Amino acid sequence: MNLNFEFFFNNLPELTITGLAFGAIYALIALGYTMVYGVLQLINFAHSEVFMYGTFAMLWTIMALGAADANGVHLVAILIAALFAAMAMSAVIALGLERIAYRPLIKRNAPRLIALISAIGASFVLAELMGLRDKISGWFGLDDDLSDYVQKAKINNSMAGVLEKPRFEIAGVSISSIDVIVIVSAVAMMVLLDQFVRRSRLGKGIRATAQDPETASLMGVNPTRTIQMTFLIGGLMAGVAAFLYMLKLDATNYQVGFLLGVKAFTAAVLGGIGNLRGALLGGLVLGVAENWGQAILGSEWRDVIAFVLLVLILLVRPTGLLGESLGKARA
Amino acid sequence: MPDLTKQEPAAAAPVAPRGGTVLEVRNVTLKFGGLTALDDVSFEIAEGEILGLIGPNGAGKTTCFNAVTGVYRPTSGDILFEGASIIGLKKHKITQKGIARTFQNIRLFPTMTALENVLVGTDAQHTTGMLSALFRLPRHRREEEQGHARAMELLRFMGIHRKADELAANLSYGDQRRLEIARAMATGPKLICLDEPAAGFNPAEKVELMNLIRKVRDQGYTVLLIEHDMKLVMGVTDRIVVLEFGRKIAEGAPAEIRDNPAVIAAYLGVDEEDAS
Amino acid sequence: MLLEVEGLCVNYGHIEAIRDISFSVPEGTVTTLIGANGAGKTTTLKTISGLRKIRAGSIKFEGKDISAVEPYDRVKLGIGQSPEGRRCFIGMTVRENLEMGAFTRKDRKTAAYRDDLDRVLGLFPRLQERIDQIAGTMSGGEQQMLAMGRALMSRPRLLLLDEPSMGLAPKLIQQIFTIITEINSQGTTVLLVEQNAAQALKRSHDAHILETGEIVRSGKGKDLAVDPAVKAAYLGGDV
Amino acid sequence: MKKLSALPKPAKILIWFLIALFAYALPLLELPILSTPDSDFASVLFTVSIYCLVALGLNIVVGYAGLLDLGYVGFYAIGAYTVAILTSFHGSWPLLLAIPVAVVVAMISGVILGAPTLRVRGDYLAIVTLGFGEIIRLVAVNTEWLGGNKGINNIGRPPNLGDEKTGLFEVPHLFWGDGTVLLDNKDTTKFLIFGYSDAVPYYWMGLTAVVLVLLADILIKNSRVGRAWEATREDEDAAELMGVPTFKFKLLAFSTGAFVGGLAGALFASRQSFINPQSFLLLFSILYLAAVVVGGQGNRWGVLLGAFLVAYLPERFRGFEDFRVLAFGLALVLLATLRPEGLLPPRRTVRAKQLEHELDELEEGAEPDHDGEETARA
Amino acid sequence: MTACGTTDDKEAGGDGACDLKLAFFGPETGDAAGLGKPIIQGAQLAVNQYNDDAECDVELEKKDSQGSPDAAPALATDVVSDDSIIGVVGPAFSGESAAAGPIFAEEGVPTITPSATNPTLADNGWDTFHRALGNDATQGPAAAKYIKDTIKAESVFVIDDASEYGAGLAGIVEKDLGDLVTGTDTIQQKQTDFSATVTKVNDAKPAAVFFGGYYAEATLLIGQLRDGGFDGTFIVADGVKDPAFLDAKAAAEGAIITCPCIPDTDPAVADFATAYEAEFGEAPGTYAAEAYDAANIFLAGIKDGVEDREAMLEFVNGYDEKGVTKQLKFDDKGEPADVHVYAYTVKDGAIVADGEIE
Repeated sequence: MNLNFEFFFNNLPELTITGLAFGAIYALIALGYTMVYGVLQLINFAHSEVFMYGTFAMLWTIMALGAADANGVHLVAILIAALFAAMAMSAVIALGLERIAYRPLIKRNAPRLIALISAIGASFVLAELMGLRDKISGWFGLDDDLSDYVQKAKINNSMAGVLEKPRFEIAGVSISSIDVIVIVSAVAMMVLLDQFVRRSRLGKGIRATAQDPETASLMGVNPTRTIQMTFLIGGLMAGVAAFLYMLKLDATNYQVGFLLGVKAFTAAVLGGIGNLRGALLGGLVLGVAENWGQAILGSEWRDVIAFVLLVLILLVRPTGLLGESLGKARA
Repeated sequence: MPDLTKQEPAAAAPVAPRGGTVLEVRNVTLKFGGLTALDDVSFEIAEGEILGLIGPNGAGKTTCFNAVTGVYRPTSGDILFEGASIIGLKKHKITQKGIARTFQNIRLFPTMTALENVLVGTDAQHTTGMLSALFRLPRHRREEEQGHARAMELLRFMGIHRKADELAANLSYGDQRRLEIARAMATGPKLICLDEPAAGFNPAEKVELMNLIRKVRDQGYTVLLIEHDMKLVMGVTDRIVVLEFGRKIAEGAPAEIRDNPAVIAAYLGVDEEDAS
Repeated sequence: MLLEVEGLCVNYGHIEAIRDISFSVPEGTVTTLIGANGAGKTTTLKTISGLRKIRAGSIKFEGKDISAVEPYDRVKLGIGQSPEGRRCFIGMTVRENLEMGAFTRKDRKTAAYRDDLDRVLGLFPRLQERIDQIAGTMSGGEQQMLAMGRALMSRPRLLLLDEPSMGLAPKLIQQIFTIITEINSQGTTVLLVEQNAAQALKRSHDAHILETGEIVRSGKGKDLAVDPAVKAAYLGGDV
Repeated sequence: MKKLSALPKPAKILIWFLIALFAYALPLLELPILSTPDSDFASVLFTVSIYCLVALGLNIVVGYAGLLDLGYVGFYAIGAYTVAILTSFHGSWPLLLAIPVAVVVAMISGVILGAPTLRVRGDYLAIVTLGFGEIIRLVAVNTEWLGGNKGINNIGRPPNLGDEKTGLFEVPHLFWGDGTVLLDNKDTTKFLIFGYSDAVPYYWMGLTAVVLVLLADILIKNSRVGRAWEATREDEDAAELMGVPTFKFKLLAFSTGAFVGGLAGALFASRQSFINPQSFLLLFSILYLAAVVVGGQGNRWGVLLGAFLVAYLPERFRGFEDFRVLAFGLALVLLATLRPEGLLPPRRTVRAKQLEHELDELEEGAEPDHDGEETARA
Repeated sequence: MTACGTTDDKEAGGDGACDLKLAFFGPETGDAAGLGKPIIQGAQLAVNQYNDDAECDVELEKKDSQGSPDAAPALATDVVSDDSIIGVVGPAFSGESAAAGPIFAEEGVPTITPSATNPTLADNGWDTFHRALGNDATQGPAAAKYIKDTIKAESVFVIDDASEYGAGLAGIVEKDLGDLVTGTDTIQQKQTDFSATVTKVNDAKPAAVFFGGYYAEATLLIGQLRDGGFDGTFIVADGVKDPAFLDAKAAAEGAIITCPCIPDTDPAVADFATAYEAEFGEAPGTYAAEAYDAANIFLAGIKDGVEDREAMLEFVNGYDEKGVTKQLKFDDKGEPADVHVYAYTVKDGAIVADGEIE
């Protein structure tokens, strides 16, 4: 292992920006984990698949609307449609998960481990359904009609490759415009969500339920609705993350969620699980730390860096950087 | 009834002379953030005594228990057990030194049998580890046998030996309370702290419990009792300490306490005319 | 009758927390349940607000059986509760807590809502002073006021107060009870659960004494205030 | 079970002996319903025995002590790599000497990981252990000294007993024809010759390890240690206040689990003769956990059943290859919903369930109070 | 031999060679199925073509290892216990080869791997081991030579995917290029975001980037490198020679692929490509031609009257014919005796041949 500090210091600004861009995507996915954990105290292991389905919704939309031949206003319109498609798909999957994999268990007050097992199972099912979409569509004789969308589902990355990603320079630092878009929109979404949870009636209901479900129900908050709401918001944010991810990387496959999900959960724990701002901070810190670490140690250590960071933070600050609190808006 | 004083030497043979001080709570203050849960509380328990700790809800009784058993660490002050400070000791160390307790809302090990629950208590004095269990070394056998015998005795003492193989969760409420006391006694304590043992009992059960507490004391244990039911407290204790807002407001024999105006005010509230 | 409880039995597992109790709360009154710890007072309130299931018996609110209504829907019917131990949302500000109280109200943007907020802040001037403070940083007494104010924000027909004086200094207790009387005089029916018998009985129209899950005595508050049975229920001794 | 325990002791011993005999003879019997059509039955049975070991070890951690470990494969990897390094890559130790070292190394790594992390809360422990498992794998991938992705081959094998050509004697397999059962004298297993193509001796080795660990499990569970684990799992604070040094016992459970995991890894490496990081993916940690939970955590017979199912079913039904993971996922969801306590839960859990049900009825559909039990909703 | 086994006697009668089977050993499902599929199809094509003319059909039995060495011993043992299997196309990966190799060697089942390139596999003394393609040690120097002599790149950045194939290859290229290497980085398989690597490449400003790895990562990597502003030459090896690499669209243009496989300008290869596309509706992917060759060696043996493993092993060892990919002849370690490495370029969305690397 050679330590390459010279490269690191020479390229610090660029490394930081690309790290922030990926960290922003972590953060958006982390929101789903953190919201559900805040309210239910369980790890929604299948959230990674919520994200993965979003990437496919985005991909299929731009394929179907012919983004490859579009430009200007037309392209922007297609991208907006793709954003909504990704958010809708992720939201539907998240709500479906809540309904099928969790609600029966929550109703029965099942032990946490069981909920985790159910989530793992649901995660396998969702990923495999996507991975086998060519076979499954084959059963209905649709594989020919849908060949562009389903071909070699388990094998290939599905790529769209329509966007130019112009770069520009500020003070000698070369920056990708996509990275800027990703960071800005992710942070904007987080701020929006933070305000929603802090200020809106439903947001307060979620916080109240997270703090004290029993008392919240005494205020007239319907816990089932609230739980649905958290899954919905987590799903929508995962959809946004999926859209930005596709914008940045252009490719997805049925397994893309797994590692990203683990990382996003790490980010959530890092920031303090249950804490929305913690998710943002955790995501960004993780993204930057990974990038910096890769620069110094070599890219092969990326995941090790993430996990070592997680272990260290938990040992020093067991509740994460900002502490756990979905309810405590200002703690 | 078997003579329990003859059992495990560490269990019952008093080290301090009878009548000596077992526990001394010295100027203990405990704060949670801005809230002062205990404010300069001091009291002593003598060997063989039944001391009642009473006070209205939120007065700091259970907090006091938790400070004594090591759950909370006092902000200031000292707690001496048999003359030595136990501040900062781990919970299990304090138990091994000889303070055992029960819980306000029963905390048995629900999926273990009654016998196993008590065995966990007796294990506090045992030292066999994994290897001696694995090779069934003589010490392991001896300790298992002793522990088993002692546990059965305690169950019999509590009158629940017929339910030794029932899961703790399956026992009736009263039996669960009794089992909790048996488990506490099994750890071989000198001081037993009972946290509202009568909660949820009907009057007949309460009378039975009073007798039981006296019997426990007669076995050589010292008892610290938190209880809301005044009939029971007045009936069974030798001395009572009254807390209100974390402060000790009275101490004395039951009869004195009952007529203490401060205590009555604390319990029944004060009329506005009196207050102003 | 605003609230009628008939033959109510509630269990915690094997424990019969409430054994066949019946009482009613007439509209416009303050009714008090008193009794020692573990007598079943809090359980009764929780059952009325829907947090505990009923083993037997019925609860009628304005003549309708509400046994099957979910707790969050009972709020809409007009049952507000200030729970035992206050249970303020400690991570939220005072204002947010009060807004949570009005969660089910649809008129949160209207003058009626602002009037109610002013009324509550008028009752509890301390809350006005600390309107943007995080609830968790306030003293016990202030949190108690907040819990009561929060319950009032739902405009309840029936206000359930669970041990509002618990753990409070005598001066504050005084204040809290004065406010309870005032709330009642403004037209809200109150069902009060208290340990502080002297104060509570003095201020209530009707009162019931609970002992180990049963009502052992009922009567006018003023009468029970001088009844030796009350002292016995608390301090033991023969009646 | 109940009937079994009522039998006199000699009968019981006889029954257990017969069961064990049957287990040892299984690969020779080649029972048509059990045998795997597309994969070597004895090799599959060896894999099953390794899964059984792993499940027993993980059951100590998860089932007994209640510690959620999502990185158990890390200890398995440490056992396997230690053996590989000592017998092939950086040394030429005999296997029988390397295995004890491997399990001790695994155990020490359990202590090193457990000491700082067992103080953090349950869910965090899950994610920290998950990270640990991945760190172990990635370090193996990226470290030349550990062979990188190329892996390590020619790992030591157990010593042969007797002449390598024949062994002590040869054991014939059965051959099932149409309605006839024959001794197949051409298809034989050389007794205790550890070659490459005959997995039967390895299976016997694995099964022996399972039996030994099972015995140890029974002895430990039924002692002060086992009680301390269970008490800690049920109510950590109460256990502490009853004089149980809970941290010490959690660490003990964790390192005992690591010990067994390391043993499984060491045996696996020896049979495989080749390892690379691919055998230690996070997926395996999840499979192991699934084996424990599916079978019924806390019940050693249940987790054995779970391990059998998780290792055997995919091999038995290789025809469904493409849909294996999908079916597995569906099974997990259904199981969690319909039979959350596992297929073969501990008897006491069954009793507790019944009680819970009764209490539910007493309260008329009320949610029972889970004192001290972890629930999905706090 | 024994009667044990699952031979089905369809088409009873005929001569003994009628019950013979070949096995494919490698991933058919699972994560690595992407690399398994062209291999299976290549071998299947050879078998189908053989069966079209032959009296007795040869069956290709697929042993799905999912690419995992864990499953390899059980499957290998299953293969060796079925006496009708007299040759194995595979194992596909080096890992499973290492795990299954000793078993095949012990029972004398000849194997020809179309894709496992780890050089050490040939050093185990397994006489049954054969390789239908050049190992990393033969292809690496050719790639380095091409970079030095043909591209004349003055600085090269070497990236590998930490897989044994990619890391092995990149290691050799790095060594051969010596001072020309201005930087290295290692990515992980399944990684999707390469921003740190892109920054490193940008910092080093190399004239060329060599990537040792498979097409899944290469496709994403070249896209991100191009987006990051890299405009030098992108050089990859046979693991990327797959139509899926063209998904990178414009970014892939101009990429150089080295491959020890004869270009389809050769009529034999062109026939193969046409037949393959006719059969499976897609262009031949990575290692499809090698698998086709490997299967054909066994099929030639069967045609020649080979009926058991021993004879097959002898036949394979003595084989010397021109195949689709190369002159097929094995040295005593089982390595191909005659390896030619060719260069290919991505031009106008197709992989076109660029001549042999001498």
